[in-house]
Amino acid sequence: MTPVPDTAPASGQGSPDDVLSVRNLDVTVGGRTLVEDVDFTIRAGERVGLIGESGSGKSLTALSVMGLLPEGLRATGSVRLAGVGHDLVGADEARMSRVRGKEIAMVFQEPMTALNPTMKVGRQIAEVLLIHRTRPDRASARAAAVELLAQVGLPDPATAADAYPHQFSGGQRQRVVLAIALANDPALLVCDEPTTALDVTVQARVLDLIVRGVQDRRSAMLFITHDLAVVATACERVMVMYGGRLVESGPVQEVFTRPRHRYTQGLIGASDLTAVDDRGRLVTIGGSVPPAGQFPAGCVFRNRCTQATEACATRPDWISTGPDSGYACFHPVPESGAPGTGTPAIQEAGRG
Amino acid sequence: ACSAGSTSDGSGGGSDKANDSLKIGLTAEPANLDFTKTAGAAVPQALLYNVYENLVKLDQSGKIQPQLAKSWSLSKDRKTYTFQLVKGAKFSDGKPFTAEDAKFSIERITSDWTVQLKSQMSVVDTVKAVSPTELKVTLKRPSNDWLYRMTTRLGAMFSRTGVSNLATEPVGTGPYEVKKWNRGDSITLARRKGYWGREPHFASVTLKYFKDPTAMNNAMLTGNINVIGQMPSPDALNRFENNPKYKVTEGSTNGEVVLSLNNGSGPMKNPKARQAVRYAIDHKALMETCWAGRGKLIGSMVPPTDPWYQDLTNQYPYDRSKAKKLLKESGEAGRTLRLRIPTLPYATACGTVVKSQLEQAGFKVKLDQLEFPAAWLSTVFKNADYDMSIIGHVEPRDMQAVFGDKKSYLRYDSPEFRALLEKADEGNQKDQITYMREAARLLSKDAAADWLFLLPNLMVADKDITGLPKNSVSESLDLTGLGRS
Amino acid sequence: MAEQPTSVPLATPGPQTGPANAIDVRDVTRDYRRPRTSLRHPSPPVHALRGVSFAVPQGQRFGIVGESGCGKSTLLRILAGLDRPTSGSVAIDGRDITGLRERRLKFVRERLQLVFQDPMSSLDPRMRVGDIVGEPLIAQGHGNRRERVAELLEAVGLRADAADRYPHQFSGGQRQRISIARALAPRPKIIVADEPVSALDVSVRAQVLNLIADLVDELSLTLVFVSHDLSVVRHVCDRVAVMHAGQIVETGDTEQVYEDPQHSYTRRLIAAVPTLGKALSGVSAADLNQEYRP
Amino acid sequence: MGGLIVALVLGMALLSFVWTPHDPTLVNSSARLQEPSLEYWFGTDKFGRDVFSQILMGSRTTLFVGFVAVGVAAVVGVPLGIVAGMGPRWFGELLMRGNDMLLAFPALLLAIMFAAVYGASTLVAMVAIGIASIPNFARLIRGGTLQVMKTEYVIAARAAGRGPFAIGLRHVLPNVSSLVIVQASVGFAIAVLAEAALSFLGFGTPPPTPSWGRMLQESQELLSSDPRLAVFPGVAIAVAVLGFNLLGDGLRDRFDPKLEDHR
Amino acid sequence: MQRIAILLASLVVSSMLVFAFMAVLPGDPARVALGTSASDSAVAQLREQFGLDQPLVVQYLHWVQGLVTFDPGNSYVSHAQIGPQIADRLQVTLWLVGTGMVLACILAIPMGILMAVRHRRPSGLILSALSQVGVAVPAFLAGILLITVFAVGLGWLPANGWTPPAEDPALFLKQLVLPALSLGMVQAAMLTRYVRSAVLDVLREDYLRTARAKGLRPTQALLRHGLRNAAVPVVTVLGLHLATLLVGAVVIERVFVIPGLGSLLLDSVSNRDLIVVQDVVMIIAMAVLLVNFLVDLVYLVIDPRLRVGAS
Ligand SMILES: Nc1ncnc2c1ncn2[C@@H]1O[C@H](COP(=O)(O)OP(=O)(O)OP(=O)(O)O)[C@@H](O)[C@H]1O
Ligand SMILES: Nc1ncnc2c1ncn2[C@@H]1O[C@H](COP(=O)(O)OP(=O)(O)OP(=O)(O)O)[C@@H](O)[C@H]1O
Ligand SMILES: [Mg+2]
Ligand SMILES: [Mg+2]
Repeated sequence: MTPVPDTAPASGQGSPDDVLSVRNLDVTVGGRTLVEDVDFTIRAGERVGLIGESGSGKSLTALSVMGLLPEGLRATGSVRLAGVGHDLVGADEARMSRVRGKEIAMVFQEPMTALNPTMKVGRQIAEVLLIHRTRPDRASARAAAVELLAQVGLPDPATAADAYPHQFSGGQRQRVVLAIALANDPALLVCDEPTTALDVTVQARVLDLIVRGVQDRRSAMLFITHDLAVVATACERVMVMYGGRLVESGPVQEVFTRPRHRYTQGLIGASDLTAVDDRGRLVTIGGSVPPAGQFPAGCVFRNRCTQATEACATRPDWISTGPDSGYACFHPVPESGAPGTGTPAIQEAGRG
Repeated sequence: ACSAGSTSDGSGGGSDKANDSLKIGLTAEPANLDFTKTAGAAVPQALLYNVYENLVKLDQSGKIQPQLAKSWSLSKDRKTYTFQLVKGAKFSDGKPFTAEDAKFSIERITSDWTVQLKSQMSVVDTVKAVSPTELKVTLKRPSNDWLYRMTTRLGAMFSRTGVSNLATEPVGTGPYEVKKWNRGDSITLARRKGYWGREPHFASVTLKYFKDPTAMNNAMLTGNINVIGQMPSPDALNRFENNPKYKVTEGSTNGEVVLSLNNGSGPMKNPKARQAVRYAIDHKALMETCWAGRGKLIGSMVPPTDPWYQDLTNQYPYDRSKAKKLLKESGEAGRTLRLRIPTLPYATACGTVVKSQLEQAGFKVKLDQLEFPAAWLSTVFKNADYDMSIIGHVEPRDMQAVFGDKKSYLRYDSPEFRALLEKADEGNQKDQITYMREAARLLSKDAAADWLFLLPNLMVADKDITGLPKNSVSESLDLTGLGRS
Repeated sequence: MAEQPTSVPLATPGPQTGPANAIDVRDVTRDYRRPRTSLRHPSPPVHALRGVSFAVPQGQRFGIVGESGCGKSTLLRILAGLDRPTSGSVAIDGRDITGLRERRLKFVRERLQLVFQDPMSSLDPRMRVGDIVGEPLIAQGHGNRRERVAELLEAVGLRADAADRYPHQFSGGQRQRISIARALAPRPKIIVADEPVSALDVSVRAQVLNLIADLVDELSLTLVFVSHDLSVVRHVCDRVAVMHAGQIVETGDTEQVYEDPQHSYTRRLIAAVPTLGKALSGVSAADLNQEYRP
Repeated sequence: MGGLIVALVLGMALLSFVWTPHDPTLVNSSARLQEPSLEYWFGTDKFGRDVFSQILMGSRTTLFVGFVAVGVAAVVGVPLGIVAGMGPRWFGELLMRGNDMLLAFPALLLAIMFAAVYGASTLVAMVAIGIASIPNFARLIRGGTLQVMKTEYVIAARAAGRGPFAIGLRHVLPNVSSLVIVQASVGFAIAVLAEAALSFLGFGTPPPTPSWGRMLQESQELLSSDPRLAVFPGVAIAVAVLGFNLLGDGLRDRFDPKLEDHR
Repeated sequence: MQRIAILLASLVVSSMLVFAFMAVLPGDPARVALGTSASDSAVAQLREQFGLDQPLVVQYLHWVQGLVTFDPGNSYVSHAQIGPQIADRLQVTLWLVGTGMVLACILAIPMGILMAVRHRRPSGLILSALSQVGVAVPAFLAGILLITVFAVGLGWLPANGWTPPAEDPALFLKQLVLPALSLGMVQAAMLTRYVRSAVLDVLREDYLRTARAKGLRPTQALLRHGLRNAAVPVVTVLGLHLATLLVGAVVIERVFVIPGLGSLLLDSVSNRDLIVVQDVVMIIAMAVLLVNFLVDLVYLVIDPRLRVGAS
């Protein structure tokens, strides 16, 4: 049942260039499986997006990598980070705390609540430098914090360092969070919907900063969003997730122009507001995401898929189509299929 | 064997007279120290005979003894008393005590006192200081009672220059003076230097006040106090009786616990109903239940320490069926009696029992608890807005005060009774006893009230404390005789 | 570009258009006072709206775009008679509603209804769906409630037995349908939607947008559609007003504004929108942001 | 768990209306201080009254106390909180300032003052405690109301043409009701404790009505010789308070929206 | 500052409330002071002496003047000066309540945190159950039990009584232990629950997750980022409780025979020493208002969002 790894050299622990390799990741809570058999690798300097509808398990995947799953949830499988001697899954807090904030950093969705409201932002940034002893003392850590604030484009960084989070707008706060995340030049930056709560202009700005931040540091990035356009803008590679499983992955150009999985095809269709049928209606995916644990067995998408057949009741194997790409579907979109053309695979929104 | 660093809780004093101290637990703290304007037993209990002295005092058996008067004589017409006063007595403000002070003190009662008791001095006609050591008091009519009253707070001798601040700074000739008053907690009396009489054993006596009986017992048990002056929870006595560290004394008091009946209005105006009440109450069981069987059943307003005491408990023996019959005959059976008791331990306990016993005899009783003193005093005592109440009348020889005045809260109005009292007061000592007995009998027969029992004088003390007054017959808690063995 | 979704003629907006306008907003300002923080100085007011004027003819789909905090919600509240402008006037179907008392606003309540952004918080969690949808009917004293509720639920694509369930038993998209059903209950002529799809997934968003479009067509409603997402407005609306800091900086036909923005702010806005197409043709994050830099 | 205990107390109170093994106020001098036996399940007190019967009857006092205190507090506090939350801002501020003022008179203080004026009685004490708990309710409910008023469903209801009264009744009240219920069960516990304290001080339930607090006070002097007398009412109080607290906690968890998601 | 104005206004209104309430107390203070048997003329004389014959407004102003100048005059009943008396009593009660509160905090804060951090583990549940039981025990019962065990039973500590610290520090401490403990333990049980829920709330906050993502261990994250934020609700509760404690101590004062403010209040109520009652109630009200004012200020220290003037 183990899908073929999406990286070509399937043997060993991957190439020396791999920053993150996730193998057979499962997340369970009291018997229910929320994330199942997730397998992927991110190389240095690579920006990988993770998309999917709400409830498909994107955040849980990210949190498993960080070792920050909420209480009660359990991850199994293996998550390895280059330069870290142990597996991140099942590592104790003491070990994880040495990795977090230094080797991996994370930017969360809600900039309004992600910062401690009672601490000056300068100190919050300096803290991450002091914890990992990247700066010897408070004074130098503070100087570094101001420098970081300047890098994320906050005007008057010295004053900003002495302000409290509530004195910033949402976009500015997200930039502070980004400054914290980038402070120790992490090998991997995980972003969970970092711009969803922001206005477009601010989003553009923050995106730019994130991308430049990781490029400058040659960090790897895992970028979660449900906005395909954002992924396409910020990432080189994309993974599509549904029902707790990866259903397709590949270079952005390829996946978004020639999706293979019916779910990917549906997502692309639904997000394209310019593609309408003759009655001026948008294309949609029928039905809705089932609650966790209630996805159908076999292909998780089959109850919403117009192409589903008997065969879909068994779990589709991962079909590798390239070093970094592949999909898991019995009835893939034919190679020639183009996006947004209202192929019969995509049904219209029904009324009633 | 007192060490220099004697523990401050006062128990390590031994018999070193120079600075031996004593702590006594009491229940009712005075509101102020001025008994000329403040009613209640708490002030004289603390101050009389200790801070203030009288011309004459009452001893343990109820006999009148000399104090500031060495001796006295009564004229033939029984109207003039001549007192020979001691020499060398001094007030705590340094002024010597003279007949002039005595005259001042007695005359001041009519002019300055505000408490109701002062009426007992209205028989005084003239007071004359014959010499610094001789005082002549002439009464308007012969009165047996007057000299007795001179042993109470009414006879306290004040300094002519020391009455400006009675509420906080009492000035007397006694062996102690008030050293410190921690309001809400304790009053400390200190032995005076240069007291004219025999110096008391204890250099200082602290009167500690406990509202909570259990707290007082605990204080005793943990050595925080040396004496419990009045035991408010007789049920707890066995803790001390079975313990060799303590001794327990039981004596008599003047405190008749009266089930007061409103003779003036309401269902209790009906004599038959009152009689029914008296029959309905099983006094023995009651005393057993609410005062652990301590005390004495007396059946009248006279304690055994008074010369005219007689046992009247047989006049209305407990008889529930008779009570029911009388109640029916009275026609008051259907009415609800308001038993309005003060918030005092014995009243609460007795009230519970009385209610239950009366109900078993067919009465309907509603129990109200009125906060003591303020609410009870104004509702029951002043306005007589009640049918029944329970209160301990602790003043000495108070039959006259409680029943001899038709305006008193019992509203007992009997000319016959009043005539008997008058005769008793004016006659010779033998007449007095005869008439007082007759009066008490009449009162009981009329069922003017029911006398539940006489409060016992229960004291607990460390084993080595001596000279504890067995009976409490005067208004004073006399500290002068206390010592340590 | 796909075809124009409607064929409603482009009415010329303007205060003078007369009674034909479903909505007429003239020079509306709204100041909020912050709580005083000092005894001596009153705190400076927040100018949420500063002189907004526009008109929406009957049957038009009118979009309003702008960033968070630019005053969109305030404007809608004033349109619905839920808030009063500090100055200026609002007319619904030619009737001035400014300064009317609550009791006199009945006709607004019948004619204009709202759909909100958050499909959870806009439905009372302790009411059954039937009661939620029927609420405007009770408030306006309509009879035959049960039937009408069933009819409405059907119209938005829900089963009639949904009426007996509670909102939390529905998915986000279904909740938004309930919200739309409620808005349609009193047979309004105007629907005002405040970011109705911003909280939804792309797949659900498409369903809800289709539903709104269908209903507007079928019932020939006037639609005021607020969003921060230009592409949504572009899909739904004929005309668009771009708001910035309490003012309308540009109004025009959607396509025209989109293709040829006049105001610099509009240009910035449009440039910052990421689209799949742009991205696939190589527009990077830096490019989106570049436009923003002065 | 909490519900179970509360049901037990409720059951005891109901039972006491139809049956107690003995008359709880009957003084029986011949049966003083009896150890527990078949006849007297919990023994007798120094008046020879049956302790078990008194505990049963006492549960009535306890519930009465809770109902009056919580009733007064809720009947005044809830509408006050809702009005303060729905009305104009200055009005709410004013009400809350008044509320703060009431906070300056803690329950026991108010109860003692009331008892001094109107005499000690359970009702008076409880009304006082109720009044003193008004701020708790009002504050909480105002907070809840402000939150509810910000929700879009209230705006929707206004847009639907609902008047303030209907909104208060149909939207605000049901949505703050969980707060009310939680606060009420906690208020019950507070009232029971306060009654015990007041009875202990002699300002609470006057004799002979059985009350756990007074039983405890009466048992005090016999504590060393007969701790049983203190144990029964003491445990009864603790269990009842525990029951109401647990009920409150349970309800809070039930109503907590954060936890609702996982149901 | 606006807050100070509100504080002052609250004080004025409270004083009016107190005065009005006392004015409706039945029972003529002068008569009560003199006892039931006093003559009418004596009563009238006393009324005049204390100004009770004057209009209420004048009495009120007079009273307020007394309060403001820290010279509330003399009691009707004891004739003693009220000021020093209240000062003494207040001192006693403050020691008691203060120590109780400190004890409560020392016990409750670590316990509450522990309970929150381990809220799913058996140790947390046991602590939680213990605190539930603790909350259910009336303070006076705890006091009685403590006395029975440690004073009467074991004889380690005095059962009751009070000695000012200046007089005999050792005895003072000995006598303070049990009452402060009985007050503190019950408070601690209650406080623990608030600390627990405040910490639990904070534990769910995003910024705590951020802190852990920075590389702080859960405990470090809680200590550095959580506690300060959890302090806001806890401080509120502390403020409110300090107020109730001032009065709640009355029961403890009764059990331990401590001459504090509470027993002065009870005594004065039963003696109808109205002016003292009035003053004590006012002092308590003032203390409560003041504490809440301070709590407001503490908020400002804890939570920068509440500070004004920030842009
Ligand atoms: N603590 C938890 N306990 C139980 N189920 C959980 C928990 N956290 C998340 N889930 C469930 O796991 C599934 C996946 O959640 P996840 O947060 O990863 O989704 P997502 O893809 O990030 O969605 P979104 O776009 O809404 O953030 C959801 O169905 C969610 O309900
Ligand atoms: N009740 C109020 N009191 C004070 N200021 C307010 C109030 N309501 C809104 N404002 C302010 O008015 C401005 C406009 O608010 P509005 O809610 O209309 O914005 P919006 O465009 O709808 O934003 P969003 O996209 O976030 O909903 C904001 O600066 C806001 O802070
Ligand atoms: Mg997520
Ligand atoms: Mg007598």
